Amino acid sequence: MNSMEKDTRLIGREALAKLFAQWLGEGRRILAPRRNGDKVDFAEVETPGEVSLDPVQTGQSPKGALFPRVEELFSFPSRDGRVELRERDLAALKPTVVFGLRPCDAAALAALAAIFNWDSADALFSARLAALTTVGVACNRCDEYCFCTSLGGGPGATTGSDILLTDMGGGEYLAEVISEKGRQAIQGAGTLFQPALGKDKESRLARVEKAFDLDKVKPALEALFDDEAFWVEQSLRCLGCGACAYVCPTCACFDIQDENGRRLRCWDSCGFGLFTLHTSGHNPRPLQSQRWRQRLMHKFAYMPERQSVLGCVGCGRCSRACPVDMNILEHLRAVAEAKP
Amino acid sequence: MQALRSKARELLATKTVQVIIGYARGGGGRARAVFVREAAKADALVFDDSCQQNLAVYLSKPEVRKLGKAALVATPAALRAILQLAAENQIAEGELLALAVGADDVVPLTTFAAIEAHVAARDGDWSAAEKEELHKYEAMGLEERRRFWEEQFSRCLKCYACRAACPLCYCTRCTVECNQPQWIPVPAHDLGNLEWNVMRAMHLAGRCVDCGDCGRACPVNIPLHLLNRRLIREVFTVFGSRSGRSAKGDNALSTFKPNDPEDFIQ
Amino acid sequence: MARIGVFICHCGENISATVDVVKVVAEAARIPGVAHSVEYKYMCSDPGQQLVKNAIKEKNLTGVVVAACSPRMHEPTFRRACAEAGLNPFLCEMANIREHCSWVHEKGEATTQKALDIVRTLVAKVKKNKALEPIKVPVTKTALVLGGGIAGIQAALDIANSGHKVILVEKAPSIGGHMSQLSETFPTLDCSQCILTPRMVEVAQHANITLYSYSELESLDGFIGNFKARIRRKARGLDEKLCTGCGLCMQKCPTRKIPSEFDAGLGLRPAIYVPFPQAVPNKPVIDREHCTYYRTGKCRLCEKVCPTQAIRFGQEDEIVEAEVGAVVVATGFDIKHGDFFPEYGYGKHQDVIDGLQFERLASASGPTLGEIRRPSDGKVPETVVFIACAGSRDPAKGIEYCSKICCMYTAKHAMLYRHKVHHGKPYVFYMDIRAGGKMYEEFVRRAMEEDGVQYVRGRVSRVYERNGRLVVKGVDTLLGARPLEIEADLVVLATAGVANAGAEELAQKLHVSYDAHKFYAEAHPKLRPVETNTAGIFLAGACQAPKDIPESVAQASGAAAKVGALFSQSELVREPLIAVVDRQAPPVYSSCVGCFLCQSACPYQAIEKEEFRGRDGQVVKTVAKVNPGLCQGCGTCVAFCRTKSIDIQGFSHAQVHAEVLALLERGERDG
Amino acid sequence: MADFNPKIVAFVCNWCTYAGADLTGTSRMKYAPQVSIVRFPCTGRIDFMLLLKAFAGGADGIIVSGCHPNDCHYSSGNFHARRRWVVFRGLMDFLGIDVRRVQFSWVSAAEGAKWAQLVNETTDRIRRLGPFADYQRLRGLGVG
Repeated sequence: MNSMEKDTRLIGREALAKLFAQWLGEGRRILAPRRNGDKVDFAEVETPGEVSLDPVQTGQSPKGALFPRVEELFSFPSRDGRVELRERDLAALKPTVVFGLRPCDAAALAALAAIFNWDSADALFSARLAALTTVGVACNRCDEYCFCTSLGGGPGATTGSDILLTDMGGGEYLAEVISEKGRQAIQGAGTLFQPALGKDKESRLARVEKAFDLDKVKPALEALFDDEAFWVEQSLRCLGCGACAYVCPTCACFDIQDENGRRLRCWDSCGFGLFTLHTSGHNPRPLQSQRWRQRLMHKFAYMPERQSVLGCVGCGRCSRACPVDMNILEHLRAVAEAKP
Repeated sequence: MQALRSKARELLATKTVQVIIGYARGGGGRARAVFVREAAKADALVFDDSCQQNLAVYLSKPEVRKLGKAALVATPAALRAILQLAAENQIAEGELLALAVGADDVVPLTTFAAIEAHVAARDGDWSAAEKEELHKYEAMGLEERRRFWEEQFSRCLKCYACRAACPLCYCTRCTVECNQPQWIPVPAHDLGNLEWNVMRAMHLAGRCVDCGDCGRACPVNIPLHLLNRRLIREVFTVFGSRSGRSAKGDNALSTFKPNDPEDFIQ
Repeated sequence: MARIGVFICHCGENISATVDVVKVVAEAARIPGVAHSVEYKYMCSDPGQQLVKNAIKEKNLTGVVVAACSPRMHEPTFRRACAEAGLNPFLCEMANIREHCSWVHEKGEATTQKALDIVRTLVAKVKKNKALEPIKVPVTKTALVLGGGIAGIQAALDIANSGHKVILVEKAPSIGGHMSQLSETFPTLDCSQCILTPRMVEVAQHANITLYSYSELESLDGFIGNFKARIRRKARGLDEKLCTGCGLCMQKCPTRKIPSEFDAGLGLRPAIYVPFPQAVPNKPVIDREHCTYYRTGKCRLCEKVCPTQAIRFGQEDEIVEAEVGAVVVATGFDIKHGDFFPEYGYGKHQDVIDGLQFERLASASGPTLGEIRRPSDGKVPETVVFIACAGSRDPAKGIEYCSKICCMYTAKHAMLYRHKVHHGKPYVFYMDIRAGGKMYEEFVRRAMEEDGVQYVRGRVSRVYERNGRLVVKGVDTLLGARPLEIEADLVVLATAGVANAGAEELAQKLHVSYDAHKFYAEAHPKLRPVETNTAGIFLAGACQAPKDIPESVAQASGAAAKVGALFSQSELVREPLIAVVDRQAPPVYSSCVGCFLCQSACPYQAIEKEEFRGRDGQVVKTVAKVNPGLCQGCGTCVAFCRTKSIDIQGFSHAQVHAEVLALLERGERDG
Repeated sequence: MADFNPKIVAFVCNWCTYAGADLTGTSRMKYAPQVSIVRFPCTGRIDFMLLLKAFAGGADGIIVSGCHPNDCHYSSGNFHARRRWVVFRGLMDFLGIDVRRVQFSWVSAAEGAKWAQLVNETTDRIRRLGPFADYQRLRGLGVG
């Protein structure tokens, strides 16, 4: 991000509706938290009225905008034994505004990009990212599962957001325009905004207490690697499903499947027994305890080492989604405090 | 609860069992599974209405089996799961005992016969609310029902939490993991999701013990237990058999009667 | 990469008249993996087969699809041809484009397209076929014959005479069966016992036959060539080796008024008895239900009088185990008794009897020493009414079938009655006369014409008592449905022949199938009439359906010939189309989780448990294993297995999956 | 819908229905050509997953047919299949899938005429129901 002076303004609810209309008019689709039954998740919306910002967090992260559950990488239709290769038309990807993502989710984009563009750039991911504008909404509230502050983030952090809104009450949002993409998103909409005039978002932000010392986690993990008893104890309850990985904003494991002449990329999870199963029948991580260790090691040791970014943003989704109440915060505390 | 804790202390102190698989207080008022191995830690055990998870699911987990003989704090569904697991050769007599927790007592059930008797004595029909829930969907028109499930399954992430939470999904290789041939598409697209959920329901027909953990585990709230319930009723009304009632019971779908109904067959 | 050869047959014009064969050849050549696609007028002819063989060698084919008639017709032909050309025969499949296509659809594009669909499907399948080797199993050359009636006797003798060991099991104290109860036999009227008893004696004396009378099959495990039978030898209450059959015990036994089973309830026997004087073996049994000692703890008179001290009150049933290679089931039949015929007063009037009872009345060894005297008062009946089809051919009674033997024995009964009571008046009510058989029609004619038996075509509605006589109310349909009433002294019902009471239980022990009437099912109604669907188990006599003596004997000899053919081989070669459970390297061993729900699904008890042990000798995993000798290849376990650990060779997951996908591929391309 | 040619897959057992369909052929009875047969040793072998595969592959209707009760070549495979189909139908209906798209039948080796009739009736029924678009559409859904 290039250095620029802080651009802070105010926008009201009605103006926001006009902004939505403008985005739609520009051919963008808007993804925002929308209520469906008792769940709120990112879905296509057309007006701010459809957006539900009540919950602390959506059930699922917005990562699907960049890394869909299932996506076609290319296709290879065959006819009479002749195979034709059809690349994906990246120009046809629809420009997208993700509205209402929390600062932790916005921060997660860097982790995702670090994986996908690690050694060679992933063309499809990068094209989706280029077409994406993020309009975050700072957190007024948090719950016991939130721990962004322990990982260097915060309820009002601007990293990863092109624009960050803070609900100032009374139907007003403080809008911080952070990036060039953010500026482009409101181009021509200047009249919709008011000057901020010394308004400060800090008082509106949730208080997320620091829960552990991050500096201790990576060395502790490395020291604990061979401590089988520790990992068994930590993961006894874990059933080995993929709920945590699939709601996680940074988990980027994927599988490749060919179906009906299409090469598909779909989500996968290191929590599954099959994830590391070799063709020979050998499985280097046959036990759930080893897979749980892998989950923590990958996010808090391997990614910082290889990609210089944490694989976790403290959103707490995995803990909320876990059917057996595995709370990652507790486990990180246990790691930080462990005496191997 | 006190009865449970003192029973647990006794079982551990006398080395009758090596571990109590029970419930402890978790986050946000939830209960969570706990594995108590020392008498001194028995006070962590709780039992109330929040204790719904079918703990029998842990009987198939290698790390838990390694802990030694277990006493399992059992809801009625967990007792049924134990019987069904026994009927399917997954656990043997004497490998565990079940602790059936009552209003202010706890009944240790040490044999499958005792569990069978306990289950039989308390066996009942679904509650009015449960019946109503199933009826609500059956009362829909065919097309309405199709749309309903299409929307539900479109949200499925294929995270397999339903499978992981199910005490009867102990297979070490699930059909969905068979790739020669690939029976079920791996991706969580709409077709793959439908096939996955149909397969799971079919594979639980005549085996499901109706704990509801599949629906509870689902992170996107698909009411999966309804599929199983529908088939539980089918199996019971048509074949007269109910799973999880006997440690030696034959499975409804691997047995038959020559005069089973066949009015749908031309 | 697969190199599949597709061979498309014109079948003269049978296929080419409606299917554009040339087009199918061209289209088939474009299917990925097809290396060779040709047509021929008659692919099954020698030159046609040569075409296949040459192509296999020249084109180095890895699989063959012959698109022609039904595999049920020529699959063996082409598989043999492939084998001769060095290609494993199980890499050959037939695409049925005749019975399932050219013959059932009109000429046109749709029919040609369907033929191509079928070819494509089979090409997809054959690509997934695996080379299979036939299964070889050893043969134990001992036969087990169940039932010592005429069928069982005949089968046992035939097998024994061809040099093989036989174990003959009879549940009654003596062999002989129903035939030993008969007076004389149609159509020759020779004495039944006179022709039967020499055979019975031959059985007893045959060096190759082990006779277990008063015994029943407890269980049968194993498979063709390798059965293990457990036989319960019921306690006779005496030491057979010591007993000389002198009969003193029977004479002295104080309990004497027990209805004799042999005399169909018309005679009496003591509690220690042989069923009839010519019994084989001629050793009594103690009827524990009626014996005074067993009932009261006192008596033991037989024990006191026995000159060889052979009586053993404390004797218990004994289980004998035997290994056998084949089983002949000759357990016979029964007739309907009891309250099945309330309208005929059966069971109510003593003088309404069934055919077997009449046999005993007419038999020289029977309770009346061959004089026809009615049971109620011993009077010689002046008028006897015989009612044919009592229960048979009567859907209302649940027996739709014809019992087959009744027409003939009813004619015989009427004739015998007339021979013994010259002035007697026999009437026969019948529906149709079914006298198909050598000299049968002539026999019935003789009854009518020479012996003056009055045949009335019509059914009897009621039999009731009036002034001490039985009134038979019927109708004569040949005289304009005129109602008819006959006052009779004796009424004989030709009751339906039915399966034995224990037929179903035995079928389950044997794992053979049976029909709705519990008669055992032959493997094919025309072409495999003496085999069951369980390999190595054969049928003889009336356990399959009601039969007369010559038919039973013929079938018994047929079954014996099948056993002989089986025993002429030192090992059996079977098609390897059976189920197998997956095996992997430790520590997985198998993807099977050992739920064993497949066990109850298997109709053949072919699924066994296999334990894997770790280095310390502890069982680490128990998984399913298919016994290749028992498995018949139905695949029910395969569809049932959740982990897809069981697969069936020849119809494997990969094969059927590929077929279904290929079948619908056309739509894919069009869409 | 009159010109709609449905795709129908028939899963049949080798011993009864396959042979029955052979008899239809040898008797030269005509029937609708939209049905294609896949041969199995026994109805007991027919995995419900194959029905799903057929629908996913574009089948508009399915016939499953085997030996009459008590006629099973393997004595009880059809009885097991019958139970499986009871449950499968219950589930299909609950999911809002029209069970009329799957026709179960017993056709013996002697019932060549019944086979022809079964195919014709099923073809007519599926033609009236129209393409199974609801199912086929699923193939394209949910891929980003």
